[in-house]
Amino acid sequence: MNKITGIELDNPTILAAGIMGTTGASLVRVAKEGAGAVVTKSIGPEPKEGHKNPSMIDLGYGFLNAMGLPNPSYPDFKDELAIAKNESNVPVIASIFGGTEDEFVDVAIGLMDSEPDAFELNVSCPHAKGYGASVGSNPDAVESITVAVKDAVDAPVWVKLTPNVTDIVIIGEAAQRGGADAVVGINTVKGMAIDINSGYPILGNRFGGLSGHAVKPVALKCVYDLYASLDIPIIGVGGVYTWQDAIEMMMAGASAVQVGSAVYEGLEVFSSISSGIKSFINENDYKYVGDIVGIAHERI
Amino acid sequence: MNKITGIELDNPTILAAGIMGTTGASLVRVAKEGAGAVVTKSIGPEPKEGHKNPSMIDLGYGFLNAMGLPNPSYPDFKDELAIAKNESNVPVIASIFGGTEDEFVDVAIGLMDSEPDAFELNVSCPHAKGYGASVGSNPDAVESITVAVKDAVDAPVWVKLTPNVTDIVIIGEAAQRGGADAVVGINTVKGMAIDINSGYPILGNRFGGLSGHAVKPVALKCVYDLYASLDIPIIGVGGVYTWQDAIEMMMAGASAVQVGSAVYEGLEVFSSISSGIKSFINENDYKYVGDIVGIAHERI
Amino acid sequence: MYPIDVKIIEIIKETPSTRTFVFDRSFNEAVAGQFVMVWIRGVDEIPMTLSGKNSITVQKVGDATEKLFMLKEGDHLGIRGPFGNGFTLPGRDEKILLIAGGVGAAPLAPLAEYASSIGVCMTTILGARNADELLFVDRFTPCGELHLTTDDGSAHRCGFVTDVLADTDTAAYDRIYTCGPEVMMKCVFGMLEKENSVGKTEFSLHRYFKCGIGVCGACCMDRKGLRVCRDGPVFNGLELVDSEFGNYMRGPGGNKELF
Amino acid sequence: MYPIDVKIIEIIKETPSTRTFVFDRSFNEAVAGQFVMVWIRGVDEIPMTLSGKNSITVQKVGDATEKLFMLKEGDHLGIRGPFGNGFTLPGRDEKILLIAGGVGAAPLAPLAEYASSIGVCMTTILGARNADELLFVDRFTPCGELHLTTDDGSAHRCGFVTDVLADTDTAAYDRIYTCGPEVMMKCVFGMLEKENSVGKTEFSLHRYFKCGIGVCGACCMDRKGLRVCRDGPVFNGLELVDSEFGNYMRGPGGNKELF
Ligand SMILES: Cc1cc2nc3c(=O)[nH]c(=O)nc-3n(C[C@H](O)[C@H](O)[C@H](O)COP(=O)(O)OP(=O)(O)OC[C@H]3O[C@@H](n4cnc5c(N)ncnc54)[C@H](O)[C@@H]3O)c2cc1C
Ligand SMILES: Cc1cc2nc3c(=O)[nH]c(=O)nc-3n(C[C@H](O)[C@H](O)[C@H](O)COP(=O)(O)OP(=O)(O)OC[C@H]3O[C@@H](n4cnc5c(N)ncnc54)[C@H](O)[C@@H]3O)c2cc1C
Ligand SMILES: Cc1cc2nc3c(=O)[nH]c(=O)nc-3n(C[C@H](O)[C@H](O)[C@H](O)COP(=O)(O)O)c2cc1C
Ligand SMILES: Cc1cc2nc3c(=O)[nH]c(=O)nc-3n(C[C@H](O)[C@H](O)[C@H](O)COP(=O)(O)O)c2cc1C
Ligand code: FES
Ligand code: FES
Repeated sequence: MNKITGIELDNPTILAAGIMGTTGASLVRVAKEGAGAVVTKSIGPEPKEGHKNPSMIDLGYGFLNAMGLPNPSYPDFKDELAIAKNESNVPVIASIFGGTEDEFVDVAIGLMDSEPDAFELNVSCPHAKGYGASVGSNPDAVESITVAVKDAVDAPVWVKLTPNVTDIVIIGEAAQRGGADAVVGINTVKGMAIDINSGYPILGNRFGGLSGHAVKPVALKCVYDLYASLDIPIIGVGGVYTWQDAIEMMMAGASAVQVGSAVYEGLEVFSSISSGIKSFINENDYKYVGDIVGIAHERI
Repeated sequence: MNKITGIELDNPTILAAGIMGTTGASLVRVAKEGAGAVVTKSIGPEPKEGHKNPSMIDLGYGFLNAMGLPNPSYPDFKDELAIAKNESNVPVIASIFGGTEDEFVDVAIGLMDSEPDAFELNVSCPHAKGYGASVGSNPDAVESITVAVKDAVDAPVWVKLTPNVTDIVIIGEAAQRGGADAVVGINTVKGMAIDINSGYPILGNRFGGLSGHAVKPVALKCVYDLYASLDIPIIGVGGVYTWQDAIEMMMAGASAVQVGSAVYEGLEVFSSISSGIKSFINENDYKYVGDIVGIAHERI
Repeated sequence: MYPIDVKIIEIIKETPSTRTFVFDRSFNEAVAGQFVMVWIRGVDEIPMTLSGKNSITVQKVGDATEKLFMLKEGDHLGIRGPFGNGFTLPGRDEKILLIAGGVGAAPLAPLAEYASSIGVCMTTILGARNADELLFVDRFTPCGELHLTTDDGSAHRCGFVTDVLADTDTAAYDRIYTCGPEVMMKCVFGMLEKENSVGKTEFSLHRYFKCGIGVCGACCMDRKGLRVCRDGPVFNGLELVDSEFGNYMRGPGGNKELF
Repeated sequence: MYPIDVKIIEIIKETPSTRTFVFDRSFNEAVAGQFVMVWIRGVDEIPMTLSGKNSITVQKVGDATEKLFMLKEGDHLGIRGPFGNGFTLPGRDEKILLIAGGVGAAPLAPLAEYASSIGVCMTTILGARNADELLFVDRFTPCGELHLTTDDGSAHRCGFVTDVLADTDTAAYDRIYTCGPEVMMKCVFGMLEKENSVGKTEFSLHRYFKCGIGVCGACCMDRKGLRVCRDGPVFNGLELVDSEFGNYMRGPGGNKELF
């Protein structure tokens, strides 16, 4: 049993935001496949259709996506969240976004009826104008949004960080000051791809966010730095495909890992990661999974 | 013939800094293999042995390195630079670094005797304390260093930018204000890797910089953004392995490309990229290679 | 992978509302029922079934398809795929029934041609709004028995494919395949359920696709969370029992849109 | 790839200054002469030739090798590789000559064993500072003719491997292989040059390695810019003509260090 911000997880793998998280049914499916918890698609104050396609391409070594935060808004999503809560048997974390403190608060309060186990504040999406990272690269904004949501709801609040800043620790510290119960890192890394046959940027939004294998080293460094400076738990995300990746992330300082792009490989990824972690802990004389969290910091 | 900051290149492929660039002989070898120009290893004011090994690992989808700017310092390197200049038959760009304006100037002046065709200011290495990116994430420092070197030497000055900042355009604009003749982007992306068998970070320096395939999308976005805002040429670097990658980089806005990690695939990479570019230009009814520079900006 | 550039080498006006775009590039590995993401640069990228190894057949319904219709031979498209699961191909000795409505004939025509090439005995029920809109009559005709219906009776039998199906002994077939408007397929489903034939029937579904590769979740169906782009678009009827099929789908934002 | 974790299952004290570390993991694809990067965690990563499919043989010379000597059976190392080009293996009917000095016997012992296993006729000249330091006498002995020399004459012939070489008719050999201190190899090179035998001789070289994979350029030799880690570490003698070989190498910062 892993406990993070008061939430009990059967295993430390968590479905990342924006992956099969738009409907209650798909969240339930992922939970049944073995995720220790699931995070919903980021939900905002107004319905959004997202960017035009192409919205995601497979690069082989990772993915580029610019979905544009498509979501039905919180009034419509409430029922989906309730389904996830009632049927998944794992903690369900509501990812939310907004352009202002008030919007964040509206969405959080709007979803409270469905009793999410925690909120994850998406202040880090790199390709939605006025939302996400444009908020999340400003430590003051991150702090005040965190304070506002913490005040408004009685649930743990996680803050999801963008790596597209000069120093992620400054943003992490702002979240901590604001009362965040945990930080989650990383969201995608700004990137783009161009079709040389036509000269067109491939994504409908022209640019987007890089995820998958390519960002694991970046995520590890962010988690490592955050762990060195913060007192709250860190949830590691970015390029986790295998139990080895998960162990690596935990050794850098993550108390749990989120899995996004690796869902492409198949939903078995959750059970295969969590059973791999279990074996690793047993075979290496660690007492429990918490023993490995942050140990890279002690290896000098 | 491509002309960049007054320098004539036979083809738009340039050896990136830090790759086979520590000796005159190795620079000559790369030139003979078909590079249109070569950049030296970054040279500093004092001899440096660099970080302990492991200093570079192959991730499959890219590389992590933390060399630590090993270099014999400018007095020792002068002769190597002269060999490169005399025997390579292509423009030779001296990459230099320092912790202060004065150090940059000392190194530049110290190398002038060997008549480099340009200087490339490394204000972007992510893993050398007090050098590189710790300077290069501060726009004022970038501007004043650029001014100082421009004043001190009569040669084009390129400024190499780090992607590890919230907005690379602000740094690019600082370089331009300082009188840079071109900017070069990107240097490596901060990252790390951990050995799960022991918990040790793998690199001797614990963390390092990501290069190769994984960073191409990041480099493209940086080049794209810089092109939209700057008036000086942009030289694209990051994950260029094939002529398709080079074309993509140029469509984003690069006037030429640098090739680093792809040297791992073999030194033929320069001739294969440059001949591929040539065929592409001919087969697609472009008049010359400059026609494609930045065209992604026009495709809306 | 990046979209593959294809040149349109031929445009065939199949019916007043549908055109086939033939590419200079064949997707020989594709199985009938698989789809590609078709990128009309500067406009949108939309899912289309491969109506042949190197073609798509498109019905004009909105923005992107309208832009597609403005393209000429020699123009280019970007293609990602083929993606998803195609139809389970019939064995040599099986008897099969195809039920196609409108542009739903697109994935079934290559299936029919494949089946015919290995000697499978087949019956096709092909329906459309009116005679002009009957798609691929020429492709189905040589493959086996063909029943045509039109909603307005402008040709052949007046009525729906389900009317023909009502007269058909589905027990005589080893496999049934269907594609068409979801309301049509829902009726088919209902009829086959009564005859206990759902388990041998494959339905080719449409949902709103974003990623097209099974990650984003835009195309997930209730109540199992099946991804149409990855777990489908072809589903065995049993997978659809108790699902949203025929009742609603999701819009681009994840909102429910009732049929 | 990340370093592979290996467990040291046996440590053999070969001579007062050298130890063989045997791993629980064999690198069966390795060719004699290839090297691995050996990571002593928390200390350094250094290049070592594989003295067997699952072993390295180390001479204590400084920091990292000293730490290696402090390890015990059951301890672990990280291994990247095998890297570089090994020796050109001899053909069945060829006659070969091996010239090994000190720990330079490490890459030549597996070569000798391979050659012997396919019946190659061979002569080995093995030298060391003194009798105790003669490495792998037991491995070379069963493989063919063996000449031993010691600098101090403490065993067998007093003198250098080059003294034995001077008495040898190199024309009688199809291939010659050598590894040892660079000054020794330089002498060998000079002698073979006079006999026009450089072109059939392979030299296994050492340089300061950083990346070990041919990218950083730390190990480049003048004047051709050959990378010892990637184009070598084994070079045909002709590649070394007119090079820095025997004159100088580069230190970690790229500065010249004269021999
Ligand atoms: C697996 C699959 C195979 C298909 N095969 C064919 C085919 O062979 N021939 C054919 O004519 N049509 C096919 N379609 C439907 C086709 O994708 C839509 O008609 C097309 O996307 C309409 O785009 P539009 O911009 O012209 O319409 P819009 O004006 O955007 O909208 C019209 C309707 O088209 C649908 N649509 C729009 N965008 C998408 C999208 N990204 N993904 C899914 N549906 C969308 C929506 O239901 C929408 O209500 C297929 C759909 C799927 C999912
Ligand atoms: C291809 C190759 C194969 C080798 N095989 C063997 C072998 O089988 N057995 C053996 O005992 N030695 C071998 N060596 C030499 C061995 O790598 C050095 O003895 C070792 O690196 C010394 O490390 P140290 O920290 O103990 O010494 P230090 O105190 O660091 O330095 C002593 C000397 O070792 C050399 N050295 C140090 N670090 C490196 C490095 N990263 N790369 C290359 N040389 C270095 C330098 O010349 C230095 O002057 C090989 C070297 C190379 C290049
Ligand atoms: C298709 C897609 C959609 C995403 N949507 C969201 C989102 O809505 N909110 C969010 O915070 N992160 C979103 N992300 C980011 C992921 O949650 C995750 O942080 C990132 O992809 C890195 O993890 P990965 O390498 O495991 O994918 C999305 C990622 C992808 C690939
Ligand atoms: C081993 C290695 C050493 C490098 N050394 C330097 C350096 O000294 N100065 C510098 O400006 N960039 C240095 N770089 C960065 C490269 O020049 C280049 O910006 C980066 O690797 C991205 O390009 P690539 O993907 O083609 O390798 C180094 C990169 C590598 C891999
Ligand atoms: S469209 Fe993204 S999962 Fe199907
Ligand atoms: S050690 Fe880096 S090129 Fe040889």
